[in-house]
Amino acid sequence: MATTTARPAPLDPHQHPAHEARLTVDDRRELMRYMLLMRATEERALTLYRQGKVPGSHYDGRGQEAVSVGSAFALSPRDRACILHRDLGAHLLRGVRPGRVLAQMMGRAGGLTGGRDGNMHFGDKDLGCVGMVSMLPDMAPVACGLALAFQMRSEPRVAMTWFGDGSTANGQWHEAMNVAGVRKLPVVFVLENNQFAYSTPNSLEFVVDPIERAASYGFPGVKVDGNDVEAVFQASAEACERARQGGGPTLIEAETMRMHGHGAHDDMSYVPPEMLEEWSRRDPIESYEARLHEAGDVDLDSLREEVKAELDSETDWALAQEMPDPSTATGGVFATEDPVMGDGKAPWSRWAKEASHA
Amino acid sequence: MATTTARPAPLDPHQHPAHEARLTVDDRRELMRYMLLMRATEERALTLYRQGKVPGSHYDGRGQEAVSVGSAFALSPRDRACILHRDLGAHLLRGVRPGRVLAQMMGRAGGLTGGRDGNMHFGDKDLGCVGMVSMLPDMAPVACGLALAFQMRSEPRVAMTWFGDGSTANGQWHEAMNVAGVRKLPVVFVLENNQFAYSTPNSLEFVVDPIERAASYGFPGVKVDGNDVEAVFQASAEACERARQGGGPTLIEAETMRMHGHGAHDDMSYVPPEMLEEWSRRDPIESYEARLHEAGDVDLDSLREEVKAELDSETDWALAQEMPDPSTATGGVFATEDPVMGDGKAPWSRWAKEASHA
Amino acid sequence: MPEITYLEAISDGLREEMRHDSSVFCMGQDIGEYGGAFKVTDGFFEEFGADRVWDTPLAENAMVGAAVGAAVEGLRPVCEMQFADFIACGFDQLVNVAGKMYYRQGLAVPMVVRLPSGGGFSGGPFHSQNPEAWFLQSPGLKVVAPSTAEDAKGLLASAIRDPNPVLYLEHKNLYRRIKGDVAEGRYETPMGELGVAREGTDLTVVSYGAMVHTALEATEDIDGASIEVLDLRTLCPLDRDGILESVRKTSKVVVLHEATRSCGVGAEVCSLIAEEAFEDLDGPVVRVTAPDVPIPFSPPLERAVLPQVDDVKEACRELLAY
Amino acid sequence: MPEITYLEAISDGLREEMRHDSSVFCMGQDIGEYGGAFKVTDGFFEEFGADRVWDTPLAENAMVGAAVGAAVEGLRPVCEMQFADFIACGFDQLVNVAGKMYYRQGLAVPMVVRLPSGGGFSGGPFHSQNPEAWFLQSPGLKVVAPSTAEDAKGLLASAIRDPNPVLYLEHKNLYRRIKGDVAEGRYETPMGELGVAREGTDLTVVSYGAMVHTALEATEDIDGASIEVLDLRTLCPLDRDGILESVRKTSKVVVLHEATRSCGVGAEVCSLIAEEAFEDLDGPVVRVTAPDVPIPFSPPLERAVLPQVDDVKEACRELLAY
Ligand SMILES: Cc1ncc(C[n+]2csc(CCOP(=O)(O)OP(=O)(O)O)c2C)c(N)n1
Ligand SMILES: Cc1ncc(C[n+]2csc(CCOP(=O)(O)OP(=O)(O)O)c2C)c(N)n1
Ligand SMILES: [Mg+2]
Ligand SMILES: [Mg+2]
Repeated sequence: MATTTARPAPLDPHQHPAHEARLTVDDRRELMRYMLLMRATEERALTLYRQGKVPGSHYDGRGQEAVSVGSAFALSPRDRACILHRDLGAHLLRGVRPGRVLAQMMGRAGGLTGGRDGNMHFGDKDLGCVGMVSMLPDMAPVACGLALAFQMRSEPRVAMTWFGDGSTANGQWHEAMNVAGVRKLPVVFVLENNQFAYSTPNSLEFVVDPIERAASYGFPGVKVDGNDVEAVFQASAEACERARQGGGPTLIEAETMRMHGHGAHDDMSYVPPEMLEEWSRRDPIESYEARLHEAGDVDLDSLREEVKAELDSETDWALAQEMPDPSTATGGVFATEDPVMGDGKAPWSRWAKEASHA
Repeated sequence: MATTTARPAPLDPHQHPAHEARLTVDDRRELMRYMLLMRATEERALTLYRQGKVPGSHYDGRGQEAVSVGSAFALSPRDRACILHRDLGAHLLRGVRPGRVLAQMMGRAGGLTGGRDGNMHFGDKDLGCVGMVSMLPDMAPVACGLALAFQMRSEPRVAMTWFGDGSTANGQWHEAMNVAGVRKLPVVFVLENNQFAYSTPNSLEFVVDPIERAASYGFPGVKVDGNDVEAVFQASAEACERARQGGGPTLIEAETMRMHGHGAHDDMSYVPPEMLEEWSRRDPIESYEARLHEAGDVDLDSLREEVKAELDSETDWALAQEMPDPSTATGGVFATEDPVMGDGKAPWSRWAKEASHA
Repeated sequence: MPEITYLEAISDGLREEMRHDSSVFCMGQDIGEYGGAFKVTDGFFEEFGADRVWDTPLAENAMVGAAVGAAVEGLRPVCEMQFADFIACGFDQLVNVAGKMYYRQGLAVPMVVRLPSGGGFSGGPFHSQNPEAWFLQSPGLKVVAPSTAEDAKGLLASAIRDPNPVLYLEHKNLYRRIKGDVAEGRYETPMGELGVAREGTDLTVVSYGAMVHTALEATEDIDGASIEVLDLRTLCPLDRDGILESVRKTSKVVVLHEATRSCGVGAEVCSLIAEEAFEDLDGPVVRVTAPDVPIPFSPPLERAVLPQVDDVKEACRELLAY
Repeated sequence: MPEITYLEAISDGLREEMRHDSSVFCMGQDIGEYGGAFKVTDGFFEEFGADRVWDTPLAENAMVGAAVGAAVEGLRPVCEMQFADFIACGFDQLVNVAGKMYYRQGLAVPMVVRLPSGGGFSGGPFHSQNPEAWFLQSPGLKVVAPSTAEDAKGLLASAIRDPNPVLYLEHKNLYRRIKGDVAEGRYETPMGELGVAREGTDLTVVSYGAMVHTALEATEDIDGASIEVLDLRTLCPLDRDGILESVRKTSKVVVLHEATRSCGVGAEVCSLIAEEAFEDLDGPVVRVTAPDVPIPFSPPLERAVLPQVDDVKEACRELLAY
């Protein structure tokens, strides 16, 4: 079964083949910015965890920054996202402040769930996100439902969701793929193949690369280098465009590597050292930095400064947040009003242009 | 993705290509016999239903006789089966007496579940069968477990299970396929595509023929004419052989048609009349009869006589069975002894030969 | 007001809501052209089209999960399980995604899952279950179980308009057996309020769903005793005050349901009474329920397992004599 | 007898059974080379190999279903849910296939599903649940919930040797907190018999799992009252006689569990007492449980939701004063 492989976009936007989504210099700066912001936020979170300020366990997406940033960068403000625990970059890009994430992890009232949930189990409904549950990949059917609403109301909107390699073995993954195919839903599935499901290697989760299954559900499967942020973006932009135009779902497989343990408690003894070494040479941030450096049109030093400054003040903000009031623990089980979701930030220059044209 | 299509075996066993399973004249008589027995039993059951002797609803496999008989004919005595509600022929072939089936449907004490369950929701553990549950296709993971036991004990045995086209949309179908592929389990999955899931046509259940998925789970998918009993047998025999030799699972799709409603209450208004007409011209029993007639070496009239006589006495036996004793209703929820399964009948002449050689 | 069946009342209520609110739509197996296994959505496909009457693939978790997604985006999905028993196949999405969504992130999930439940017609172990108690043990889900045609329509309307996931138990054995004068047009039966099916002073029978009718029949005349029959109607949130009020009046209680016994809704009602009305009781709180067994297929076995009129009579007699 | 942790006792019991009976094997996510999320099967992969310590794909229904198939063919599978919460994803196979198999067709299903359950360490809504009550409402499943290292080993042995599907609840908050002198070699703790954690005459606290320790701590000295603490150990089948015997002695009962309240195991115990021991009661049967909410993540919220020592103290004080 044919699976196309998206190639990194050449740096000069004027030499693009027509079908490719154009990235301005500012766009590239943003891509870099959010990858740096994700890594910085997660590094800060890990510090807080080691300082004993993060209750329970702790998970991050080290090494997978290009996947969440590159894919979410294709989303328009009104699109919706169900984001995975490895994809902090997508939250930040949609407009979640790092401070609220740190507060979330510390169980503070100022966190995204006010301390009711922890880790990456959140989504800011005011930014068009539906927070993940722990059961994987349960957000895949939910994303189908978001897409179903868009389709029924003939809105040119897209639902995007992420899941790992291990999650493709679960029945809900299949049910979501099949339903999306049958209803031709405007949904983009991003399979984040980081080589392991906790300690379990791909070889124990499936025999054939799951990207091969896409065609048997009746829609395209596109495999990309998950450590190349622009390759991920290009594939995602094409998939979103297809979905908006009624072309139905796309399964994107982003090949990457989980550079930290499954959680902070996991020493990764099961990962061959040379494997880690090889992948560390393909660090998504360093390699993009090199490419931008070549192009020379993004001031990386100032960008790093910016990010660091932002993180410092965000961390202070988070640490200043109170723990939640115990008396609120039992309230708010049932809603008294209908759901209201807001739109997310969409830094890709295309949306500003379209807005100004409109 | 390549899917092979098994062709009907030529009638002269001596001209078989080596890989094909040989059928003697007696074998062919047996194939015919069980198809006739299935149809006769189901016709009798329908009569009893219309006479108000069958409580609840009533389901049969009219038109699908070649699938269950052809596939189950490949099983050896020690193989195990999880049989679907359309596949009475498989039960009869493994040794279930028609009378016990009729008694089961009438909720009599002499039925296979003693009145505890009804319809086709039974399996005779003494004949190596595990009865289906209503949730579809829940027996697929169970069949994987049977196969897992064989594999762990290095026994050259096979688990066979059946499911419908609609059931392929369910998550458990995927989980079973994937697990079978990952563990290379000796299991044969028979997908019975009878064009509808209750009233729902294939087009609303999937976009691409599910047989195409087999390769993406890492094992062969074989599509056969489900109304050609020998074609079904050949594909099944090959799949069983492969499984016994450690070659892992096979997905067989038998293309057929459900000639009755989903249940006796269903008038099939949703089925285009011409579709029914076309398929009735392909009746599995009539077409096999024609072929055997050509060959001339099976006395069909005596066979019909035999079957009718058997059904008459079996029906009398069934009608003579009592209703279960209400005082037994609440007992037997928990077992006090370990499970014991017996072996099934295996009419294919090959097994008798192997036994005599051993 | 025309007299219609419980089944017609459900259809009527669903149709009214769909006509009035374009965000309401149905999902389920065979609910389209075929009109559903029990014909609740008969004619809906023709009136509302394939989009709003979606014949879904055989995949309950996908159905419930997609309903959650559509609900948070502003639609009001009504899922039909072909039989309540199949909710076990959509259980995870229901208890973990739908039920916990609002508490965790303040995002409401207005959706309904219709559960054709209960036995009494040889449905066997997989077409007769009453799964309600699972969901009282799963915070964030509301549960209703109407026993009359009027409430069937009114509670469905309330369930659809409620901003939470609501499980709507429709008892299959009431579908065509029970009729009632049902108002035309739209109306709501408030959730969380029990109904008094019959007033009485000597003993209270607490029940819901099909068993309300069993209770009424059984207690029509027990040696002239005045027996109150409560129809819970909503199981979550439970009308605790309504139950306690009746108990304080009669001081004797029989709790009756068709579901199996251990950790059933009856256990919750008994415990509530034992905790809150201990001093008002003139006798033990008695449960009449199915025993802890699967529901058998054959009529004599099924009758032996499901609570019968005589079982209720006997329980009441004993308690009255206490 | 060496003193080992509750966690070590589980590993020890499982290892002993696997050494002694080659038909016993394990299935679960990351239980192989990694030794399991909580290291219960640490070293098993090396000792028993990949076949008997199967690192399964992320598919709970397939795991439970495959266990059923292997069990009826004569093996004795022990499934590990990575967290008890994930049993919702294998729910259908458990309640519909495993639970009803023997009743329907006389085919026994000797299998165990291990459920690392409970909260108290900021696991949040999906890593803290206590799902036991769902399974008391699902006929055909046995449920055990040890509170001590000794019983953890003994009940696991009994569960593995039992010819029925058994849910084995191992409380995560006891894993390393609780130690005990555990006999080496193989032994069984009989299923269906409660344990008396402390004898007493004035009041009975009925509990199980981690809350047994909360009960013991809370009732160590309440104004010198003599308080009996029952450790149910097996939740299905429930030791009804054992509970009633204690109630008849003390006449006052507090039922304590960590699971949410409505239709929890506590509801069943209260109802049993209200029905069978009404005349022996000198006060209402009081439940101390988590309220009907998801278990929150942040420590102050989680503490507010899960029963604490002081909650139990207060409930006992009030009831003693009644
Ligand atoms: C249904 C379900 N079963 C088990 C788990 C426990 N679990 C948490 S993460 C994980 C591995 C997930 O692997 P993958 O899908 O590849 O995602 P990754 O963490 O690698 O990004 C498992 C098994 C779960 N979250 N959900
Ligand atoms: C999990 C589940 N959901 C719903 C049903 C209700 N139901 C019974 S039969 C049926 C259609 C099955 O179609 P298919 O798999 O093609 O089998 P067939 O009856 O056509 O042989 C449905 C939806 C079921 N049995 N199981
Ligand atoms: Mg992974
Ligand atoms: Mg079919």
